[in-house]
Amino acid sequence: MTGTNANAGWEPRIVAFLCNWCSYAGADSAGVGRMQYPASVRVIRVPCAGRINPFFILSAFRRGADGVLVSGCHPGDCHYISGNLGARRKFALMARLLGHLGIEEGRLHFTWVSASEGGRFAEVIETVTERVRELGPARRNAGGAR
Amino acid sequence: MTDTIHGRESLVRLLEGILAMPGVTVYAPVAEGDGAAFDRVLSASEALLDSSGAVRPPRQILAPMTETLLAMEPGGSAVDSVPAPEPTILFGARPCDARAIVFLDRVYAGGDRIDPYYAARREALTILSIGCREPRATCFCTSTRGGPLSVEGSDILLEPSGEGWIVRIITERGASLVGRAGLGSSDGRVTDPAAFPQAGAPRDLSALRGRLEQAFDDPRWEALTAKCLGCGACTFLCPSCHCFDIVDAEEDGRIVRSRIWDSCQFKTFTRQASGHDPRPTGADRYRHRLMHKFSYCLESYGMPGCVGCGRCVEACPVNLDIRLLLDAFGGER
Amino acid sequence: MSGAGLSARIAEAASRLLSEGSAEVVIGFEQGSIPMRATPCLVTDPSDAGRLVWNAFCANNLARYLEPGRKAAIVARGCDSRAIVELIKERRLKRSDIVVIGVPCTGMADPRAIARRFPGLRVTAVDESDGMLVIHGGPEPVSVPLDEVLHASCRLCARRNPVICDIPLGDPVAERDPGFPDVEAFASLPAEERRSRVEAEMAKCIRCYACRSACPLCTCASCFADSSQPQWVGRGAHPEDVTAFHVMRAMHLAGRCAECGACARACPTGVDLSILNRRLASDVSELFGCRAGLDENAPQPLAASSMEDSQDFMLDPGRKRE
Amino acid sequence: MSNPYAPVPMRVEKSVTETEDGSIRTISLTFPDGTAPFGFVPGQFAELSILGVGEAPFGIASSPMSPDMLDFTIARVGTVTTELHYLEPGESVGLRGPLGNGYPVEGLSGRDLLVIGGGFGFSTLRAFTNYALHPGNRGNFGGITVVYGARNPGLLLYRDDLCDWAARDDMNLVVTVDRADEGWTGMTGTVPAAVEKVKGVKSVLGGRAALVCGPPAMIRYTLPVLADLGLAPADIFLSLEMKMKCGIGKCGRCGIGGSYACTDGPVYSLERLRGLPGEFR
Repeated sequence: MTGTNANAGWEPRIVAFLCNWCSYAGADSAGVGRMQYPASVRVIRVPCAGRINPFFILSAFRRGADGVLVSGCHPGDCHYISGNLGARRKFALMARLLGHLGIEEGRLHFTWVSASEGGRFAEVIETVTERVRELGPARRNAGGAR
Repeated sequence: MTDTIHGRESLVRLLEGILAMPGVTVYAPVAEGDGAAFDRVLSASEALLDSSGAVRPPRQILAPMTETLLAMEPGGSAVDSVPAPEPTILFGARPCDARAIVFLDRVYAGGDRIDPYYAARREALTILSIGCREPRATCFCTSTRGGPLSVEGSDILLEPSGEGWIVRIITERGASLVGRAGLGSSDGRVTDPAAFPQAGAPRDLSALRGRLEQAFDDPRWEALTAKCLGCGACTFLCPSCHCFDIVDAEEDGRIVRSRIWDSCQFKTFTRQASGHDPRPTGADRYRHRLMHKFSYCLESYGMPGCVGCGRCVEACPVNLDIRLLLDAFGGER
Repeated sequence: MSGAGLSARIAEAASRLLSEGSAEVVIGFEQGSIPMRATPCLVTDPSDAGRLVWNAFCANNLARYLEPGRKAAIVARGCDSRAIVELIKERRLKRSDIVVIGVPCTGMADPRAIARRFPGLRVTAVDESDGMLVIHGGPEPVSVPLDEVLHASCRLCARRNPVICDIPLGDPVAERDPGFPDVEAFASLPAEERRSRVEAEMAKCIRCYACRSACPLCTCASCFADSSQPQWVGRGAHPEDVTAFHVMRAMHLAGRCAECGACARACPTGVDLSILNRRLASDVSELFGCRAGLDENAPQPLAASSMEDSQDFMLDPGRKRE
Repeated sequence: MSNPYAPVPMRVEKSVTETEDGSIRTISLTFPDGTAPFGFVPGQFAELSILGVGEAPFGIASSPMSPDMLDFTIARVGTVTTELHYLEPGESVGLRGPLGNGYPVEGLSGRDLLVIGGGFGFSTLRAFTNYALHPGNRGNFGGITVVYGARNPGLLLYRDDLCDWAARDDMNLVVTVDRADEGWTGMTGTVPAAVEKVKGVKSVLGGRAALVCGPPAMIRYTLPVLADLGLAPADIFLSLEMKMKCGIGKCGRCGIGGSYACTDGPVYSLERLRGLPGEFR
């Protein structure tokens, strides 16, 4: 199922969970700065990276996302002191667990983007989109005929 | 033409013969981890014919864990998805499994409203059962009006005899399968059921029922079920449990309405939107399960809702043995 | 000390605790109704204390039966006590409400492993002596070392003696933490094979929730899996829903899971949940330097954080800011 | 074979807010072209559904004497009911029904009736009352007394009907609220207390029967009052609120002993109910 040739015309669907204070504002900066980035992203704004439950990520995949991006404030910048640091622990475990289960790496990405980093936001989206595009549409497990 | 299957190899050949029939689907016990489940087999080597019974009952052949009732494509209207299965043969059911299907027939295909999904699968099904040579520690079929050579529900019963089996045709459908498989059959019962190893002394169902009904408000329910975890292992491994929920979801761009297995042991089963729950405690829910099987079903369906297969005894993570509760509440006082 | 000796001492302690009113209930095991099974037993009357036993088939984690506000004595080995420690940390239980009757544990025998070892044998009874199981049911009794038929979780056990204890019974056994060879072995498989192994395990799940119900740390009053608003995960047999349920549950237990294996033992169809839970335990140990239930005073790793935590899993994380 | 799980696509004709807090609405549905309206008995219910959201049972709140348009009164409590609240005229909603037994209209013929409802449980009693008051049916029944209560005046349903009924001289209407607000001039107090007060109302024909539907607490305290009034358990009919799903006696959810509320109920005589397991008494 992978490879761009087999998926001509296909555009990845990427769900981005962005914290309100830094990354969402960073996306805004990218827009204000008229920076180009792929239109593959559906943004969901959350109060803090710490608000992002692993459920959100699995639900996004379950409902058809090909990739998921989670982005919050850089360490030290969290508006709730350490919400992003707590989130980092959760996501470190989740990233490893999904890899362990054989779920393709490259579909789930975590990063930090600050409010002023419009350029970085555009680059991140570019990188994630390219990575997911290389992987092709997410493989769905419809199971056997039991 | 022979009416006897001499030993295991002949049994394998019979299964091979059935598998070779065009246009049939065959289910038989297959290995699943350390246990066994009824699943579709394509070759006789997949089947576990020596197993003393599958861990998972054949119920999912007729009432799958999740079954689409209606589906709607984007922009379309809802269409029902009643299956049209090809002829299906359940090979190697235990007599208790076949009796459980008799019970399911009364639930789904009885009364004035027939469940078309179940009925379509049932109509296509032929059941070949193999009698039980010896009971397991968990068996209690004899307490539910069954037995190791019980014929109810089976189209064909292979009665153990020496190292082999005698073919008994129970129904027309069984006769047709026997004919196609190149077997003959014995005319009458050859084996004396009473001479067979039985699963313990039978319990008197009608006396049991009366005592259970009297024990409804017995204060011991709570203590005797205190270790119940409230999981659904007993109900989901039960061959005759039939409860389900109906849920809607979006599945790969289609909107589907499905039914999924549900369990009276779950806290959410009877809890109303207002928060009121007529069966709020684990003891209430356990009592309901027991009373349903041994009292209510006798009234509604003329047979107990339990065939004594023992799967719930085996599966219970905390070994809450339904037989002990039957004796505690329904035994002689 | 033999199982029989321990059983008698457990019964004696239980009877005393109930008589003197130190506990409303004693949570232990009694003989099960079928061979190779012990079953949880909640004793409230001192005259029933004699039912309590300790043997190689005590498969459940009894911490599951502790309730807030109920003074209870509990027979606990390493894994039960690890769960109790976590429950106390989460303030679900008060230490002062619990009397821990501590027993050393040399592991529990897996009936499925015994069946594999002696195919076709219909076991009628099992005796234990000096680390050997003597199995009856065939023409002659057969024996096997307990060590060779242990549950996987017991083979990999990191804590055999109770972590906290009020009434120690029996002599402590030597600890032997084997680390995570199971996790390493699985991780060394190619991703495709890991994926298909996981899919095969998930295909066995019947959504009976025995795993959740048997787990001493699954303490949520209402589980995400039962929520309809929002519905986090579909309740049917769709493989992606099944997987999502188990992954979410494992994530919820990350850093809290007592590694007792009660979930996998409870599973009627034998889903190997250790693939998820052990991986998380191994990562928690490696990344955050702790293991659930072993240290009463350590904070739970997912209720804590540090600026120094690794972020090498992140996309371009250390990049200088504009 | 007709598929009992397949809904009929009904058309929403109107949707009106019943209560001041907006938590309860009544939607009125008509049958699609080419589908004949079904006959039904007051007290029966139907499963309403929106594909992709879910299905839930609701009592039919309108009288079978006007079968072309069916009313359903819906309290917003969950996902399905919320979506049903959002339906606008012209939209479509799935319906399976009629389901259940309904009130025993034949057996009630020739008797004096006490119709007792509380809160949201009044919907099928409204259907029954309008059925009984229909000119073609009124002669079949003796005196009709309706006692209806809500927590506060803002939660009273079917205000137009209440006004009509109050103006009639062939029935007696008692409306009560647990807690009055400014401007409420009617009776204040619980439903059981209001039923106590109708004790004095003379029986016209004798052979009284009561139809009761409401929250569990209302039922619990009303039954002794009815016993005081001299009604035997066989004369008291309760419509039970039960969690249901399939509506056709297969899914096992609404079992009460050997009966299913969705097929044998939801209306039970108190006598029958007393012979069933105690969970629902």
